Amino acid sequence: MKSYFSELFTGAWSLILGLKVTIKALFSPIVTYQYPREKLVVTPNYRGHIDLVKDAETGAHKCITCGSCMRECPSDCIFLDGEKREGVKGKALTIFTLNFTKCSLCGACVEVCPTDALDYSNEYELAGFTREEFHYDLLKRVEERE
Amino acid sequence: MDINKVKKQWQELSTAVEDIDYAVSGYDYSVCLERDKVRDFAAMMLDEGFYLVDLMAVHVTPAIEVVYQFAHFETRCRVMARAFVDDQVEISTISDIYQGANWHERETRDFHGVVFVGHPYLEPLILAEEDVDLKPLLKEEAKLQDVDAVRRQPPEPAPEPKAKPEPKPEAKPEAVKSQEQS
Amino acid sequence: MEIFYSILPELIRIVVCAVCGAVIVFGNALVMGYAERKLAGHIMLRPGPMEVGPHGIYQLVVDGLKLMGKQLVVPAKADPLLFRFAPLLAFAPVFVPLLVIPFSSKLQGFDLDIGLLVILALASINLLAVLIGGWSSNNKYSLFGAFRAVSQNVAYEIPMLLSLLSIIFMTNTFSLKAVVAAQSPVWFIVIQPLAFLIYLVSIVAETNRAPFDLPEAESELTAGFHTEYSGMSFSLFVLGEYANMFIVSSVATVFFLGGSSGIPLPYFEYSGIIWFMLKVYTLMFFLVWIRWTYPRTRFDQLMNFCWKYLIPFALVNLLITVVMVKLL
Amino acid sequence: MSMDIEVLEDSRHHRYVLNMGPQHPSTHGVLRVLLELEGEYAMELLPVLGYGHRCHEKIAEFKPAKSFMPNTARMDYLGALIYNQGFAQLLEKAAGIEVPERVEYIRVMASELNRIQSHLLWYGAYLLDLGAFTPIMYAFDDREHILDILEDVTGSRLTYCYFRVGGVSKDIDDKFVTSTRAFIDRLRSRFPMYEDLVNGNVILQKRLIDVGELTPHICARYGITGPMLRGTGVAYDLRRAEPYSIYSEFDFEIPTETKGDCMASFLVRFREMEQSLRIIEQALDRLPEGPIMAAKVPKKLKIPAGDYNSSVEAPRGELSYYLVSDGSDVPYRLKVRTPSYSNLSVVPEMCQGMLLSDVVSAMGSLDLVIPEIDR
Repeated sequence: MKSYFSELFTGAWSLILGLKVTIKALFSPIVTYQYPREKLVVTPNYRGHIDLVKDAETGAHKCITCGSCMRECPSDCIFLDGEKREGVKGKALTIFTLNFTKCSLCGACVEVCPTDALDYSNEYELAGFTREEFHYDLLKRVEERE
Repeated sequence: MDINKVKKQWQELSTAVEDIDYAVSGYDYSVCLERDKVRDFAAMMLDEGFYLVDLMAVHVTPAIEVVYQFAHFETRCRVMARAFVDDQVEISTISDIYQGANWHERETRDFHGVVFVGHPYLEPLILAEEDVDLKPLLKEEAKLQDVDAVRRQPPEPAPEPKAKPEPKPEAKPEAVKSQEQS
Repeated sequence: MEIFYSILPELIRIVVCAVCGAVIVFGNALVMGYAERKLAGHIMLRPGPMEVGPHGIYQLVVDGLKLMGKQLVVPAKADPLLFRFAPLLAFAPVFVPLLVIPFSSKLQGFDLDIGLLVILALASINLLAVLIGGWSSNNKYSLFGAFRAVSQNVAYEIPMLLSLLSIIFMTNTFSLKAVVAAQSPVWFIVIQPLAFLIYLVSIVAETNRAPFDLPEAESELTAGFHTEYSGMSFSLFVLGEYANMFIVSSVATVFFLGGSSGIPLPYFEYSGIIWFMLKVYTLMFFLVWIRWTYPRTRFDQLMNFCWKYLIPFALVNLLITVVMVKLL
Repeated sequence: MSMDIEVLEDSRHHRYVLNMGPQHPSTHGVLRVLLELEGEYAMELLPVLGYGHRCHEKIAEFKPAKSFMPNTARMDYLGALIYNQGFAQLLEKAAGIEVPERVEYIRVMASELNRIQSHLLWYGAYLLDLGAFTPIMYAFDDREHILDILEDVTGSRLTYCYFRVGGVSKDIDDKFVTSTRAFIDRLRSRFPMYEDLVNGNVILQKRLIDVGELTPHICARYGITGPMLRGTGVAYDLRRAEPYSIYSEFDFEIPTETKGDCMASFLVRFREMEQSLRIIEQALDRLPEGPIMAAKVPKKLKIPAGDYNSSVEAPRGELSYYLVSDGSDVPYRLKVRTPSYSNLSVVPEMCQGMLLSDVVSAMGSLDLVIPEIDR
């Protein structure tokens, strides 16, 4: 009999405690952001898809077409090729594509690059209607960039 | 758990009991079993309070090797027990002793086609029903290795202590007929 | 013709009451739908609907339009007639109880002698609709929901009635107006706090809301009895639920919180209705508040709570009331 | 699948089969459970797996071992760093690479943050299973802080690929230290709120106490590890039992309960968050300076022939990688022993004769992550 009533009262008290928590929350400021209208600042360390780095001095990319990234990539999503050109040491980059649909963002390509020619972009709003939208031509992107 | 007592029991049941260096391999004992002793071994391990960590198969020649991994809740004692399947790719089940083996055996059946005799419900678990005969983890002829090739090689040049392995792994002269792709 | 003229005022009265009832039902659903989502949002530290209109106030209108535009899917093996009939049955009876509720001393459709009985009888029809809807869907989850709803509602009607009965013993009438009138010095919540608590718990179960929302328990039964319903037929169930919430809260207001009585507001003759609505919506806020606070109970625990706690307490309360009424 | 529903219903007339999943709100992903019900009592259960099978073990046999690192994060998306840790450790052991001390500290802190994050998500999702909608938002509010901290370091929010063989990919900075300290204080101050809202709640206690009781013997037979095992009173935590990394240097408790029911594993998980905070705090205090990459990590990581095992304590229990090498840089066989796989296999025995509602709460207490089961 005693436990019958004590259970009732402790139970009721625990329920009141719960109500206290939620009523406090009801009058607390909200913590969410209305996403497309308000945007959070994304950390500069965010690892988006890779991009070729634009050299501040020369205004060109730093890739020497060694192909390490292509070999290192576990998912075979990088393809690059170059050709021999007059006046350029080694090979000049002619094509550098990233198939982002297969990329797992592991960062192996960035780390293996001997000239630090690759870096992560900060883009995170990635949505598209076709797979082809995610086949990036990085060479074109670096040329178009400011 | 008295490890010496347990080891004695292992020796009775198995063909070889090997002490392994935990710092290098991550487990303590390796036990090689005849396939008809697997059930006795499992029953003995359950009596001693071991739990079944994992059950898997490795495709090597001469036959597929089934590896049972046990560990103990109270003391650090991680055991790998190995047994080869017979010509019919069969081995007896331990799923009535360790019920947790039930799904592991079904999975091994999926991936390697090992038939666990006496299993109550040996149907595809991870793979779809139509892939019964797929056996995806069986090696193709070119990649298949002999069982000795995947065993730990004795250090050849100088008998170094195993606890402090050479930090340069390439330096170790492993006479392995490796046919890996580059 | 003379007969016509003699019943004309009565006819007009019926039409006006029906229109008012419809306005209350739909208006209440809009208000509650919005309030519930907004309150739930703020309890969870998020803003709730924000996109359609300032602070999302048109959200419910948009939702209503969307639901109306949706296809009414009838599952292949469902009973098509009953499947379509169930939402109507859930929704139609909610108008009648509104006629007998005294919103203020003057605002009342009909002051029936059996006012309470009308409300209780018609409120129970909703249960039948849930059963028919769940059964005719030909879905095991729906069927579970329906079964749970029936046993839960039947069980919880007993403490609910017993708690109201103790008021009835004190007032000797089923007329809601008379019950309100009987609370002129003190509200019955002061005299009968236990009955009020029992009634409050029972109406949570009666309206199938969390923590007693077992008939629709989405984590167990996906959506319970309305798993297979889509579009307007689904929203009729929701409308019915909100209307039922309104009715049971009104009954609580009438029986325990003094109905429309309150301090008369200056310059406004019908201040009663404001007090009445304030009390009703306070109770409904409480229902929303507990819904977003507690986990769901288990079925046997729900029944145990009813039989082990609510009914004994209600009976004891009734007994004490009867003795006191006889003595005083 | 192979259990024919019609036949089953025919043969036992009074029973019928309820198909729960693969799309069911409380199976947390693509798990399917066939329940044979009598009334609302589940008399027999048959989990059906494999909807999310992605051939991870097969993939591992086709590329250099260290390229498998991103795959580990995809197995258990909630404990990605701990899966990273296990795999990195496996290769370091096998190739004999010494890891700098700072790396170990960073790994421990990141792993423990990851563990708290996983437990917080479980906490919210479990209460969602039990019908409480609000706690998940509070838990996510806290979890968001961890994700922000880890995003700043690792660059991703969920499927981290942060650890490398021999080190980590990026060093931590002062921002990490300050924001982690701030988070520790914040979460500590939130625990009483959780206690009030959830843990003490009578409805929750009634739902969890005496539901799905396990014993250490059942755990041994099924290979159940992690908080469920600790709920039965066995203080078995691989961070203590087989101290890997630098866990032996930290002072922390292994929370245990004795009853082995859902409430026990619930409380164990809840208290583990507190203990993880303690570990992080100690690691922050002692964080040494140093390199974040081992000095000599060969580019082509050849693994000496033999077999290697690496076991770590994942949020859900014991995670073991077993690698068989033939001496090349590509694993000959890699087997991943995932905790949820063994934990879920107890369901047919644990849930027998339970009410449907209890099946939901018992399965929720397993803290299932289906991709880790299907691999």
